[in-house]
Amino acid sequence: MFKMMMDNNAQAERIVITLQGEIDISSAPEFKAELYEMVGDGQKDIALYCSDLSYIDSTGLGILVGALKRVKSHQKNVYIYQLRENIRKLFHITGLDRVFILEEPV
Amino acid sequence: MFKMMMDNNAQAERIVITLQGEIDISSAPEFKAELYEMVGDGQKDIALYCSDLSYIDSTGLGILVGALKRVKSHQKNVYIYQLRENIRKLFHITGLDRVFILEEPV
Amino acid sequence: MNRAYDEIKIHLPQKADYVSLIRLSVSGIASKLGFDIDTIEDIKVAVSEVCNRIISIKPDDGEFNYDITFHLFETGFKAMFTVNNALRRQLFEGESGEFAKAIISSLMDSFEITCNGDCVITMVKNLGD
Amino acid sequence: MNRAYDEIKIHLPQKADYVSLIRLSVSGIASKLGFDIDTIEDIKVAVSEVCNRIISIKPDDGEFNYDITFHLFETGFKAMFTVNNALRRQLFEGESGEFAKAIISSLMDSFEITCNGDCVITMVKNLGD
Ligand SMILES: Nc1ncnc2c1ncn2[C@@H]1O[C@H](COP(=O)(O)OP(=O)(O)O)[C@@H](O)[C@H]1O
Ligand SMILES: Nc1ncnc2c1ncn2[C@@H]1O[C@H](COP(=O)(O)OP(=O)(O)O)[C@@H](O)[C@H]1O
Repeated sequence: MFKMMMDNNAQAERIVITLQGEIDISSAPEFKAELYEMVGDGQKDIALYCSDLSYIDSTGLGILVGALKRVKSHQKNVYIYQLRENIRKLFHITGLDRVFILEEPV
Repeated sequence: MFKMMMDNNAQAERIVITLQGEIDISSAPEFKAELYEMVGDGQKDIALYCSDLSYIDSTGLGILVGALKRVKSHQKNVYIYQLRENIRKLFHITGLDRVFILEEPV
Repeated sequence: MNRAYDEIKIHLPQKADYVSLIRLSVSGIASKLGFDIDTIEDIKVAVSEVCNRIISIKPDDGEFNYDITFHLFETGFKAMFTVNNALRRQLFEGESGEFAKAIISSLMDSFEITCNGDCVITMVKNLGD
Repeated sequence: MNRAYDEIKIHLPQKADYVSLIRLSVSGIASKLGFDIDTIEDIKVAVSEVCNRIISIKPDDGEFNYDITFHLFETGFKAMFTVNNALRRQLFEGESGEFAKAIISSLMDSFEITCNGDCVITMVKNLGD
């Protein structure tokens, strides 16, 4: 079960999205559809808040990479905040910590 | 995993015990030993507080009946408080709601 | 009941230690099927009581393994417990056995035991009653 | 590693729907073995990644079932995934397959795939490292 919320402000310079719960192979299709809808053409930076994201698998990571590609094509980026330690580890193992902009935990 | 606490007052007229967690066939031996130790010969009334008891199986119920028998032999009783609905149902099915004194939920 | 659309089978040792694991798995299955929280609790209780009875068998030649098979239907689920070479008498004997039978029959929609060399205990819970 | 003192086997459909159930069961097993919370998370991740790869196989003749066998040791545990008639190439193919392999090898103490008609994927995690 996962949930995602977008800070709904068309004027804002970046798209702020909060991820919650578990993103796995069974929730992936829904996550992909919702995320890509929020990201649109990729004309804005994306900020992902992940303090309540408890689980993400490689399927979910792949979808994040897909979103990254879209914004990169417009010289924008994906910023990831408040990643839990167990998930940060997956970004590290897969090298994605050098592809996304992971904000350090405070 | 279960936990039990006794209100430690040797002068009190009844023994007050709080039950927490899950009492099942694997925690039953430990539960039985601790409960019988607290009940002793059965010379005092027993008050069981169960608001945080999330699960009990027939093995656990059997142990409660064992404790009841001890106190009944001294004309004392076992009073059960704050039973959750799902567990109250088990007392009803097994007829134990007429053997113990179940205090009504407030 | 129509044909099961999925089957999940768990093969495990006859040990008290693993009953909580079965409760965990069964609550996962039941919530996936769409049972409400109270019914999930009832299912956990009924399934555990059968496991307890199986665990209470003390065979001469040490512990054994048994199987739990879950059949998933659009309309609910069926759990089947298979114990090799058990006797009905061993399974639900004595006062505790009678209590367990009462609990299971009362919480489930159907409950039966068929012994024929092996014993199979079957229980069914339908959605939405 | 000494002999396994217990074995638990789960037989289930090759469906995304059941991976969370496996995570639930595996966290039950791992916590019973005494792994700490972080390691339990890692084990859930590694086990899920293998399930994902198995689910990603699209056989011509519809879905199939597969087996996960857990061997419990005093020193840790071993998980074996058995997929009938699979090909190694199918299992960890492409970029995602490589990512999955990297994640599993990094989180577990050992990880291997043996294909020989059936494929068996084996991973081991020891306690206390
Ligand atoms: N396990 C993974 N970890 C990190 N990135 C991944 C992983 N799997 C796939 N990706 C990345 O996600 C992108 C898309 O993944 P892929 O599986 O090819 O799906 P698709 O191309 O259909 O969206 C790829 O560019 C790949 O780099
Ligand atoms: N499922 C149950 N529900 C309620 N009471 C039970 C149940 N099983 C056993 N009892 C009661 O608990 C008492 C002790 O149970 P029993 O299984 O005979 O264990 P023992 O006599 O070894 O303590 C019995 O008097 C019986 O009435």
